[in-house]
Amino acid sequence: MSGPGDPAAPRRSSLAAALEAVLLLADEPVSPQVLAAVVGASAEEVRGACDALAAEYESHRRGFVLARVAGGYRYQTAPDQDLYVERFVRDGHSGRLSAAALETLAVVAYKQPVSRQQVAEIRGVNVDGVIRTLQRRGYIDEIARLPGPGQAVLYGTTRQFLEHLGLDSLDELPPLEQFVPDPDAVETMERRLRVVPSIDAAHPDGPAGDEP
Amino acid sequence: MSGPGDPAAPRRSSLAAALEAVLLLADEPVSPQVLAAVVGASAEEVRGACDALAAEYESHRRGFVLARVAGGYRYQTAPDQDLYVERFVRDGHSGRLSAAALETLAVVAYKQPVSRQQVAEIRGVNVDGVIRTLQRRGYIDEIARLPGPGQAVLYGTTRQFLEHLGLDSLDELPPLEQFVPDPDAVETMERRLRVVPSIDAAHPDGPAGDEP
Amino acid sequence: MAYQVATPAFSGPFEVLLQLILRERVEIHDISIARITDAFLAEIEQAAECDLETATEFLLIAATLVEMKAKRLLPSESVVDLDDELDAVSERDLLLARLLECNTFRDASRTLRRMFEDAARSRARTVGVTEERWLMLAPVLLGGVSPADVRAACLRAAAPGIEPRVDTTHITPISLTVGDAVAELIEALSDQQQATFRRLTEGIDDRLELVVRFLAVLELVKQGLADVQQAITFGDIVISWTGSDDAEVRQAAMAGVDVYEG
Repeated sequence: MSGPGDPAAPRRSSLAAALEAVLLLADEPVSPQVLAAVVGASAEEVRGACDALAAEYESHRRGFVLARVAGGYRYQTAPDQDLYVERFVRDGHSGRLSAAALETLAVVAYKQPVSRQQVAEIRGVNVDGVIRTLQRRGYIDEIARLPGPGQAVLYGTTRQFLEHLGLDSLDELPPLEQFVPDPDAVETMERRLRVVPSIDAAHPDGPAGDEP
Repeated sequence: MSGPGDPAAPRRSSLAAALEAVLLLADEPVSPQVLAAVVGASAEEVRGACDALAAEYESHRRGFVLARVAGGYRYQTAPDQDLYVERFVRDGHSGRLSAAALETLAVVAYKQPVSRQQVAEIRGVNVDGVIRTLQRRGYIDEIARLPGPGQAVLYGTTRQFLEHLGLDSLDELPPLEQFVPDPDAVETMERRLRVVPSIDAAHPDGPAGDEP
Repeated sequence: MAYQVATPAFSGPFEVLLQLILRERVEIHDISIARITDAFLAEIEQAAECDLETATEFLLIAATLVEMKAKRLLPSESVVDLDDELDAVSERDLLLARLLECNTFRDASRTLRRMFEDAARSRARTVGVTEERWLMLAPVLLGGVSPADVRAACLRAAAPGIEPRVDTTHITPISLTVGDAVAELIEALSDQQQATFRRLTEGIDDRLELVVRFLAVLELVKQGLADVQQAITFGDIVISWTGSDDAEVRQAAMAGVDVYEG
């Protein structure tokens, strides 16, 4: 699986290989700036290398393309493979929630009502796309709005979410603490789950506790 | 742009492209059978095409590899890009298993299906906590129950265990015999445990300097 | 970033006995019982999770050893009770068998560790479907997900170490664990064979970092990989590499230095 390839193989730039590796794991478009910081090149070089890679994939008619989306790059399936991809997804072989998406859903389930901002704080990443998908698929919905300017939307889980999990009510979700291994970890997690104070103030009866 | 790719580039089979597209969306190893059903080829053809793709990626030193793991194929990052990948993901990989947990895991892996009691006898300590940790980590799971009263749980390793070790199947575990101490070591241990007082006189109460 | 407390790996009474027999190269009846007891007690004290059962196991083994030793010390009668002798032999065989088994799985686990580490260098793409058009097509996004999975996902989302956004302004960050430091030292020492502590820590002025490295030196000594000499009080500490240059042996040594996981 590892190892140096056949020595006669054409020299590919190591920059290209590094970008391929990083982009393979990215679950959202990665900007040239982020890529540049990760691989230790300039954003300019990254852009050049990505565009070269994209052109290479296309000219070799690979099943994937390197697409430029929302200011970043990400792997997508090649449009001419739609037939197979659709079959694969429809048959339920893929299209389950990614671990990352499930985490977002879980945080909403336990911390509701919760704002997008709060979920992002806990997860440590931008969750806009995932929230949109979860909402469109009917697992979560807007259940309230924060008072004050901006009126951030607060999300909660839906009846359909409960049905899919075979639950009667949210009370049946297994309590978080019961399964937690040791006091240290509990404390750390508690701290991490604690909603940032500034938001707390704006939202006194909010999702600070552990109750689902 | 013709890319720095292979000299015999353009003619790639459409099967290869279909597999690339489908595998890009897979979130776990996909078996040749499933792939075959999706792309409309035989499992044999799929295996051949996947192995060819894997060889091609490797010889071109791409940043990703197509690995055969837990009975299926999946995309992984090339091991030599781990530096950049590490920098990019920074996930919870750091939670190394303790030596005790790892030894328990080894016992379960080689002796499965095995009860907690059996593992404890081999390890010489209570293993309840460690078993729980391993189960929580998803490396082992209940795979059967002993008949009779009490119905002790029998544990075995999971698919995730294979995935984390990068193994296609349990058959790929190095044979246990390989780790059995060699006869010399056995003899040494044996001698050191000897109680028969036959050479007592020749051996007053001092450190045994002549041992190998 | 995260604090990791390195504690000695607690791996059972057989392991301790095995260490005594193999590493210290002594015959069982040549070890003073006091030494065995000390070693066991030390091990028990260091053990993070020592319960009654474990302590009992230790006691049992210690008692067996005492008995074996006692038999050995007694003047040998011309008439030996055959039953007694058989008992002694089978006791020893049992102990030997268990030690062999312990040794076997210990070695196997080290290989597993290496396999885990090798495999971890290559990460799987688990992104799944990212394009919304495909996600909307999927029949059930929650297929096979149980309430317990949701709980686990929530804990994972909040678990330490997953992302570096914890507010750590109130604590002094340690960029290096003892485990890291040991790895670093092994690298440096096996290369230079001998070095002073001062030189090994050149350019480091953070006290915690120094302490971490000093602990790492002690850990190496404990693992039998290094010798330490200090000619005069407050003088330079000279560290000599006594370990093997074989990478495998070094890795095995690393496996002994462990970060305890709850």
